[in-house]
Amino acid sequence: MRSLLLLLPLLLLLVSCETKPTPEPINYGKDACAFCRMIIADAGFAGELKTKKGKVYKFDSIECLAGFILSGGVGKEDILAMWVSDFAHKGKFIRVEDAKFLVSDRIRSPMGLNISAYSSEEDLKEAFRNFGGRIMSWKEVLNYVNEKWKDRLSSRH
Amino acid sequence: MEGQAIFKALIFVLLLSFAGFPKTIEVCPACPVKSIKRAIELSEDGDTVVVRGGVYREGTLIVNKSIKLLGEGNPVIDGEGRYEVIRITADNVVVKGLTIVDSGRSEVEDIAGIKVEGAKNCVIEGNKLKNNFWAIYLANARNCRVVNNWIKGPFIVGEVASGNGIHIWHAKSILVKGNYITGHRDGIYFEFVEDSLIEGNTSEGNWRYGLHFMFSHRDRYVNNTFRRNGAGVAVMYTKKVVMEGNRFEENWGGSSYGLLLKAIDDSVVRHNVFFKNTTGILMDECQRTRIEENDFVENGWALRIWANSWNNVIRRNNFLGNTFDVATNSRMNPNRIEENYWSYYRGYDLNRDGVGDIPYRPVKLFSYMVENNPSSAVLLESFFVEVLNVVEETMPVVISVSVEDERPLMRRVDWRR
Amino acid sequence: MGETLKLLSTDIRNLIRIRWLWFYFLSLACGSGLFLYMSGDLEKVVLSLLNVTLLIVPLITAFFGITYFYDSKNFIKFLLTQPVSRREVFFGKFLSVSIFMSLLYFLGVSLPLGNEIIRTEHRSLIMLLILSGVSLTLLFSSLAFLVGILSEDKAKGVSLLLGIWLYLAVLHDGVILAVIYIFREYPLEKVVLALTLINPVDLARLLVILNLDVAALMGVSGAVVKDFLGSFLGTLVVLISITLWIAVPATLALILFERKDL
Amino acid sequence: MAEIEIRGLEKSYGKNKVLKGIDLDIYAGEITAVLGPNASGKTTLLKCILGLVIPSAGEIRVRGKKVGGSYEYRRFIGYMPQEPSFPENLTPEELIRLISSIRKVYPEDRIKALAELFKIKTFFNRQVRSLSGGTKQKVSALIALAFDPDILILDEPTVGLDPVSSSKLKEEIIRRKEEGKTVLLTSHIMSEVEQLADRVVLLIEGVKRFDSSVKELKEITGEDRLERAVAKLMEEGLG
Repeated sequence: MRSLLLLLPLLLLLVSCETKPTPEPINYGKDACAFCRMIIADAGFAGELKTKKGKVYKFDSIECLAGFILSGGVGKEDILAMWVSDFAHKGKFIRVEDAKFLVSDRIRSPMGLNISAYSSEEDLKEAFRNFGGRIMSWKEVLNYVNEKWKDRLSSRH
Repeated sequence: MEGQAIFKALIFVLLLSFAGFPKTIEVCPACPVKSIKRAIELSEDGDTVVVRGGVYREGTLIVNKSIKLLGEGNPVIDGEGRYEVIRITADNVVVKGLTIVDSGRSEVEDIAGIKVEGAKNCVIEGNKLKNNFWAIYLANARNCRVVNNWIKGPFIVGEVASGNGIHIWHAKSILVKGNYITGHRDGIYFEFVEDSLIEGNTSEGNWRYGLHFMFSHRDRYVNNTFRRNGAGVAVMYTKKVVMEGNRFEENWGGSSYGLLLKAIDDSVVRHNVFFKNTTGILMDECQRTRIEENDFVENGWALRIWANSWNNVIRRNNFLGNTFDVATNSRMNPNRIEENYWSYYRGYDLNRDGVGDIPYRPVKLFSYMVENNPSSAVLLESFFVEVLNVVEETMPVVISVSVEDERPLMRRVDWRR
Repeated sequence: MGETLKLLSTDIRNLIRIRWLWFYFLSLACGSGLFLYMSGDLEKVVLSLLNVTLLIVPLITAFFGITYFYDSKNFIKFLLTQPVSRREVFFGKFLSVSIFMSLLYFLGVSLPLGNEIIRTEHRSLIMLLILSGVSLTLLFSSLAFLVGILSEDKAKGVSLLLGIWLYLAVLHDGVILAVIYIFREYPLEKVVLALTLINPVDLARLLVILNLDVAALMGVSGAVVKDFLGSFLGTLVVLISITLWIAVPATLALILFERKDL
Repeated sequence: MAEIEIRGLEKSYGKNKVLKGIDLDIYAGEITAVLGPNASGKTTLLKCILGLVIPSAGEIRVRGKKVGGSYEYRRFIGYMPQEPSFPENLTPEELIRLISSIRKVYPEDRIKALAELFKIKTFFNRQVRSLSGGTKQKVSALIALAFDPDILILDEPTVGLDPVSSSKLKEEIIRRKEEGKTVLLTSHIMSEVEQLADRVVLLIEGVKRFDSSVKELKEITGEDRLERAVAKLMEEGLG
């Protein structure tokens, strides 16, 4: 038992040095979405959340990341960082607060709310020119998902 | 010489149309009409275009009239890796007997072998679709039949960018029957499709799902076979689905399952066979769904029910030789599990009423641990866990208190009778 | 070296005549033959044999190793009055026990499965099982000698060794489980992986299981472990871990033995 | 020069001092008997000479070479332990072969002669487990004598032997002495010591209390029989 106690600080050390604000890579085709359970397939829409303790949640779509937070999957105070895929540069993760969002029915996302994210203003504008839709901030995305999935989010959690 | 032939054909066509009858236009490399595009141009609503054997490379064929497009003698229409092959925008179109190969691909657009957009009463039957990005794609369609097509996608192991075999989006009253689909992302994909039937299809070797089904209410799928798909079958965010008589086989892998039920309410899963899947059924956020008279045979887990699933009924199923019968992450059991046959049940039936005298506890300690904390999966086959399990079985303290079948059956349920 | 070989061959002649060990061999052979006959599914056979390999084989090796060491102690003393070094006597004894026990394990498992080994599809799986079993045999013989040299008192030595066996084969997993539960808020995959890899019994279990279909039941965690073990670093860690587990107790035993009053 | 020189030899196990500074010379052509009550340090002394026990202080030289570090000096030593313990499943034959191969000689004639002497030829191919204690003792004597060592170290050599073999062994020991070999032995049987020993060393509680010829001992104590003489010495020593 004493040896176990000696192990604890060591483990804590190991655990604590994990928590860097960098995203873990997603294993497309293998990892499942933490919210909707679907296999994450499309590098254009994936999202990720890391807690302060270093636990990682992966999502197949931006709406699932939003839904996860809205349904209280993780408390706001426990969030270290959130990332979304840059639709214009597949496979590139950007911080949610640095991202600009577009909701367009012509860009179809895995969970049907059709939200895509961009890191640069030009990419956003080009997508908007090509596909139309509504440009949103992260806060507006949260409201939009909350509105769209109202019954699901309220009745389930 | 050629010009003369076309002229003769034109006269013929004109005569027919003047007669006011639906006419038939033949297309073949040696016919007066050599191009399908031309034939469509020449046709009117109600006409039939018969495409004879040969290879046709004509870019995208847009069918904007209510015609029948019939292949005879195995004509091949080639998208040359660049084009959407056939796009149907008119109602009452029939596409039959064609072989459609090599559609274009795109990062942004969903390019298909046969796409139906905003049309009613279409019939897509008996076609062969090979190596297309999307194969058959219906958007905003109504009352269509997709029947007896043979579809093989371009799936190469590790490649992510392939589309679905039969993809149906925003549609109503669709019949998908007797198709064979392999090598796509999802074999069959339903999103916002209502009052439809999926029957007698075989979907195997697709890299994500055999069937992927979202936001599609009041549909039925019966007598299909879903085999060796990457992650199995996913039925999600839907009310009132009927799933009957299907086979879910050999969907095996770390994050694979036979059937994922995610946020499914008031639905029925009956008379299905789950054979050798990592997980037979995974239930997440389901309510008032009945799982009745199914066979769970040699799966890793027959059934995983998460604590967020309530008021479901699991009744009269056969659990035969699964590594673990039921897994849950909850001490409570907000679902009814009763009158199932469990091959691991070791109780007696002294009063001979066909029901075992002591309850059966289907949740093993390892299952409970893994559901609560996936990291503990490294203890699979650990002797320590086996010992704990025996302790748990003799003096239940941690789990299974309320997860039990109080009326386990002594004999298999013979639901096939 | 020459002396070691002479001692080794004489000692193996002695071991061959121990009926008890043939009983061990026959049980292994009958067991694996029976598993094969009853199930026919090689996965299940390997899984059953794995349990035997992880529990029974270390227990018997440890118990036999230490008893044999204590029983040979007077003869070892006698040998050391002859012109031969302690190192050679130690190696002669240690190698004869560990090699002979490994051989019994190897033959016991592989003879009934010979046909399956020839069939290529399962060859690597069975090889892996046998390799795990042989490594555990070497490891527990080396622990047996260490404890035997550490403890003069036979009863104490045997119980200490059985304690070590109990910990490695059974209780260590309990510690892992405890860590998983205490730190469930944290991302534990790597810590759990490390805790698993430091125990040779767990290591052997994972190595074999990851090559079986049941590995899918480990889900994403299993994939993480498999990716790691499949990597160059993972292979290196496995090799180092196993080698250290065999070499450290054996070397320690030798050092103590060379300085010990007999 | 003494065959075995012991200077300031000390040995303790933890706090327990077993040998407390022993100086002793053992000469060739002499039989030296180490006597003493139980737990006086006799066996430890022999083990120190054989290299089984590592001294805490002091040094031992065998034929001028320091003990410790090298094991080659043991080539000159033949040793008979108090209770022989051989691997149960080996035969005396295999045992003798093993020792021969270690010593790199196979003295066939001498082995034959000794087997004849102790009448153990018939047991050569039986497993040790089936041999009686006496037979094992004879095998042990055979191994100690077969390589014609210059130094014989015998720990209670006649215990467990029948009277005939016992006297044959004693004759053999005396013969070796007469050939100029060095013999060091311990024994509790005073008649045997009287018969064999030229010199007696008495150890009490790890200290050498007496060291002289048997004749001298009898003179000093005024006793005529060795047993009485030793008993008297021991009582004084302990007192």
